[in-house]
Amino acid sequence: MNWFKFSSPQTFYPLAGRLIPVFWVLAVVLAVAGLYIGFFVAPTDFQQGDAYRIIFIHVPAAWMSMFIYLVMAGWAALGLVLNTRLSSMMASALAPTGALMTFIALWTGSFWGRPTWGTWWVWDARLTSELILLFLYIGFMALHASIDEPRRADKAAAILAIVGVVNVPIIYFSVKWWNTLHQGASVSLTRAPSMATTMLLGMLVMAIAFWMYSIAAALSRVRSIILERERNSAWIGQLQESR
Amino acid sequence: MNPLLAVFRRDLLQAWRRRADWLTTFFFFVIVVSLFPLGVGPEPAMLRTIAPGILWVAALLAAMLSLPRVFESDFADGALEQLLLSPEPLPLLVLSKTTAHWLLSGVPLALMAPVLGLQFGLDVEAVRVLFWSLLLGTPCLSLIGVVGAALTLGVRGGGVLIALLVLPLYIPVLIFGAGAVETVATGTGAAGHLSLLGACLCIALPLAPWGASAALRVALE
Amino acid sequence: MNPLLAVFRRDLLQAWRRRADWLTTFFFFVIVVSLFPLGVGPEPAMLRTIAPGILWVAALLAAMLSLPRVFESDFADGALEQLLLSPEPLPLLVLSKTTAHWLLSGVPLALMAPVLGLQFGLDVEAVRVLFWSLLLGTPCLSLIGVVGAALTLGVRGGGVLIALLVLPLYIPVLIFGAGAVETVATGTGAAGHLSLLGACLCIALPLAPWGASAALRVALE
Amino acid sequence: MLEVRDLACWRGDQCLFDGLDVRLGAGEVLWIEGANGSGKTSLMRILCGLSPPERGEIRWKGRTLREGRDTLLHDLMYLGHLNALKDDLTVAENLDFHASILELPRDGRLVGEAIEAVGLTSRQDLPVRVLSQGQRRRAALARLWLATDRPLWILDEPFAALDTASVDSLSDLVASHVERGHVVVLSTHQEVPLPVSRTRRLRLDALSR
Amino acid sequence: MLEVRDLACWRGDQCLFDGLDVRLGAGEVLWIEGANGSGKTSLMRILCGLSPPERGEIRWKGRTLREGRDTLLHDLMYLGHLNALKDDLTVAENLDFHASILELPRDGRLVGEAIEAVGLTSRQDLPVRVLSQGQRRRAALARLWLATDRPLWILDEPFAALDTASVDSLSDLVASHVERGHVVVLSTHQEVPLPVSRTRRLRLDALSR
Ligand code: HEM
Ligand SMILES: Nc1ncnc2c1ncn2[C@@H]1O[C@H](COP(=O)(O)OP(=O)(O)OP(=O)(O)O)[C@@H](O)[C@H]1O
Ligand SMILES: Nc1ncnc2c1ncn2[C@@H]1O[C@H](COP(=O)(O)OP(=O)(O)OP(=O)(O)O)[C@@H](O)[C@H]1O
Ligand SMILES: [Mg+2]
Ligand SMILES: [Mg+2]
Repeated sequence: MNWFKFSSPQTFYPLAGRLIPVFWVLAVVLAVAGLYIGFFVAPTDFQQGDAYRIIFIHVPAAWMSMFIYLVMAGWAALGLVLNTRLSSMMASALAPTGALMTFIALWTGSFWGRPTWGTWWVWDARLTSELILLFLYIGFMALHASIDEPRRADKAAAILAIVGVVNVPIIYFSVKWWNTLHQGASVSLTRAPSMATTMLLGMLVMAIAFWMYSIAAALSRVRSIILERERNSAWIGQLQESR
Repeated sequence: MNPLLAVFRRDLLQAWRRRADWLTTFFFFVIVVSLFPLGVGPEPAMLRTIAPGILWVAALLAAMLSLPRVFESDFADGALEQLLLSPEPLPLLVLSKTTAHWLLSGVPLALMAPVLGLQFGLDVEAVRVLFWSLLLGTPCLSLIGVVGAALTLGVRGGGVLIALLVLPLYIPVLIFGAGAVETVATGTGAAGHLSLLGACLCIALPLAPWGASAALRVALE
Repeated sequence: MNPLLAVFRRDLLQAWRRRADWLTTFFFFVIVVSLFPLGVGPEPAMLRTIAPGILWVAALLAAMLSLPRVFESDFADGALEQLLLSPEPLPLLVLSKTTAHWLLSGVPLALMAPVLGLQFGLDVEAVRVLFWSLLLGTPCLSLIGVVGAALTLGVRGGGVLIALLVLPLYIPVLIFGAGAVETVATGTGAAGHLSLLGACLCIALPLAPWGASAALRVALE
Repeated sequence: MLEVRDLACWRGDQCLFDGLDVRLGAGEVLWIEGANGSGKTSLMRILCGLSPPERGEIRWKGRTLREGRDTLLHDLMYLGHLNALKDDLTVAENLDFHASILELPRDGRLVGEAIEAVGLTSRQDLPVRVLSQGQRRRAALARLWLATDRPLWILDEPFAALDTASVDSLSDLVASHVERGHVVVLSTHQEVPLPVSRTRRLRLDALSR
Repeated sequence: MLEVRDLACWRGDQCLFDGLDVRLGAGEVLWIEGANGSGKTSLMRILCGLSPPERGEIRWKGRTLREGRDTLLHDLMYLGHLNALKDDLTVAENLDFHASILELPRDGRLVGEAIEAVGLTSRQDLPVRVLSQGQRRRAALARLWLATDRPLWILDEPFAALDTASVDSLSDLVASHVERGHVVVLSTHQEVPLPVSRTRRLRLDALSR
């Protein structure tokens, strides 16, 4: 199979169109399952009561916020180096979803902080670096929006995204490097998880649901970006005629 | 003369002709720092605790304010095109502009901060750390800053967009810098924070000029 | 269309085209405010005490940062010459530019400040006073600011010189504004401070446009 | 209409001109010539009242600039070296703005016609930023087509950066303006087709020492 | 020396030129003509490698811009619409700076001669800010007198704002440059005295649709 074939917007557009419904369905099904496990199956925590159930949204969102940034920066770098149109479009399609995830992580986190820490917000390293991540996403979108020529905008935003990658390890390791209020990683590949299995299961199912949602959202956004950017090209004209 | 030296010299010469310009980056720093006691109230104990934070935030803002000037006039009058067409590698030219910027904006701040620190009632050891943290931190600010300056060049709304791009990236420098000074009060030793600042500098030094010159090429396209 | 309206409309239109511009004045405010806890440390009680000061200083800085833009582009591209040659009285034209500036820089700050105030743990009453103090205070900042902007036009080192001229004049506004919010904690009532802010506005409103237009004529000579 | 008496202008340590006397009647063009730096721009800015002369007097319709500043501002159309265009606004928006502040007659049709006259109709909704050098100059000049009722035009190198077709249409406009009894003061380094019989030439080099 | 093959340039939704082929031998001038906005500036910036073309190839001394960027940068002297002068520095300081960054030969005498050649000797220690429009252009052009060894000159409307004496001396310089076997690409709207036998004209309007 020739993967490069799909690096042209023209071939990617219909492919994405076929994939989107699949991801949407998966996202909804998994989210329902995950929420069911989270809210009905998982036991009440003996310390935190039911407040801990925010974890089922908070942690997947926090993971996604960092992961999407890496993917976005990767696409952006690819677009910068190889000058492929589609990669840059993918990067700009991912940014709003990433910002949304970051926002959800922040929002649910501070919602959770109220009962557990007694405050909405503290300035510890993880919270702060997550906030920086939000600013980086916003900066990426703002920079992109304030340059008219799409190709220039792509390149400039790509440079910013690459520079900002430095922030991601800081978020991830912040709990290790500084002793903070926020708790450290409890899910790890190298040792046994320190939480109940049902909880872990619920969290993982939710995480996959968030993945599916992010892919679906990014694909639909990239389709509209393609339509907008390639509006003058011949194949879009044919597309409209064939409708 | 070597092109790198020529760029450096010209930037300094221009700054000398526009003395008011960099003198006021410096005054800005002093004034911002002095505004806080007015806004916050005059209790000495509280002022002493917040002093490192305020001095560092003011230094950040002062460094940031002077950023647009790094490339803007060169861009508007066409000199940047000429720099891009110089046979010398662009990242080196950018580095030489960055050095000039640091010398004009960072160094004066580092020199002035101890005096202001004493006014806030910091002790001598804290002031010493303040000085070193600024001397290590301000080059990072300049380096990160020029990337932002290059990215927002000729962009609609450049002037303030730069703040949005650059300030978040300044945060680690701020945390380590202000943290270093605060350790003196808690007695845990500043070496750790200062070496983290050094690490920031080591990351920024090779990356920033490269990023900035890529951004400049894009801006002039 | 009336020339005053035309100036106002054009400034808004331009701002709309450069959305990023005034959106980022606003983000600048948010970011600066968020920087302080990083520098100063996270104790909630202390943050609550210094919050009014920090919010007001950040508002001052944000308003000040957006000042150079008021006349600079008009000056550089010759549109200011044309404004001076308009049959309409210059102070009125200046007033209409000032209003646009306030709408774009002051109002968003006043709207955002309450949210940030809540983050710092201010109570609802304090947040209400904060909002009103900013709504009264930011027009003063814009009015005083345009005089500074006009005075530093085309002057070597304008960008930062403006800070030097304008910030000292901002101090009374800062003191009354931050003071008003602080009264809530002490329970003495904010009315006095707010009416002092109102008085500042009444003084600045007739004087500033006149001063600014005199400065503009000199700048273009 | 326009009288200049014993005008002097110094820049730095140097006298650009001294004892300058000009009288311009209705329907005349004053073509200010001179090498680069001979003081053409300085003279025109003094005529507009933008900068004060070292010595001397300027009268428009018999009244000095000081007494009759209002009359002058209602009669004047000045175009400098700079185009006074906002990069972010479109050509049409820019023109509309200028018409407003100068209190020129303006409605959509007139503005559209002015833009057509300078050949920018296809460009009128683009931001000025993307225009070429000459297109910008033309966008600035479009103001003149709206200002045909203003009796005094002061144009500083209006022909710079224009292509030949635009040069011709602008000089036609100047010719028709003076034919209607108005006054035009302009400078240019190119040879342009102006209505010879109505054109007075003023060489500035001759006056400076 | 300079070969352009099948070059295309789009701006916005519009094709400025397409399928542009030019071959320029040693000792030739390429005079790019065309109405305002026909793409002259865009073409020259593409030739310098400042902006990428939509399609097509440019070869200098047989090597494409990508391979031979270094050679090109050592051979090129580009002068754009903008003068690249710092308002606060003097004419001499500005010129000295440009000579340094472009690695042109420079010592006090050469710089002095270049300034004399453009007739700014009396102005050389003034900040550029106070110069007139034409004097600024001349200060920018002074670079050419230092760059007589550079085999490729790309000049975007070098004659704009110059008085007639300066136009003549610049066209003499261009003529002597091509006589020494070098290549000059320039654009101008004025009729200027160029060495006819060596001048190739390229009209851009003709290519765009
Ligand atoms: C606005 C405030 C908060 C932010 C920005 C935030 C941010 C994050 C981030 C970025 C992660 C993922 C990093 C990783 O996997 O190591 C995470 C994970 C987590 N957060 Fe938060 N958080 C916030 C508040 C809270 C609160 C209040 C709690 C509970 C007391 C909490 C508990 C957790 C837990 C248990 C994890 C999972 C860690 C793991 O198992 O790896 N967070 N948070
Ligand atoms: N501060 C100063 N010191 C010395 N000379 C000055 C100063 N300010 C201006 N000048 C000189 O005054 C003259 C101003 O000329 P002006 O701009 O009126 O020329 P111009 O005739 O319009 O020229 P151009 O054809 O180039 O537009 C220039 O020769 C300039 O060098
Ligand atoms: N984003 C854009 N959208 C539409 N048109 C554009 C865009 N950017 C540039 N253009 C057009 O491209 C052309 C650029 O021309 P260029 O500056 O190369 O012209 P030129 O031949 O140098 O003209 P001049 O003689 O006026 O200097 C102009 O017609 C301009 O209107
Ligand atoms: Mg002139
Ligand atoms: Mg051009």
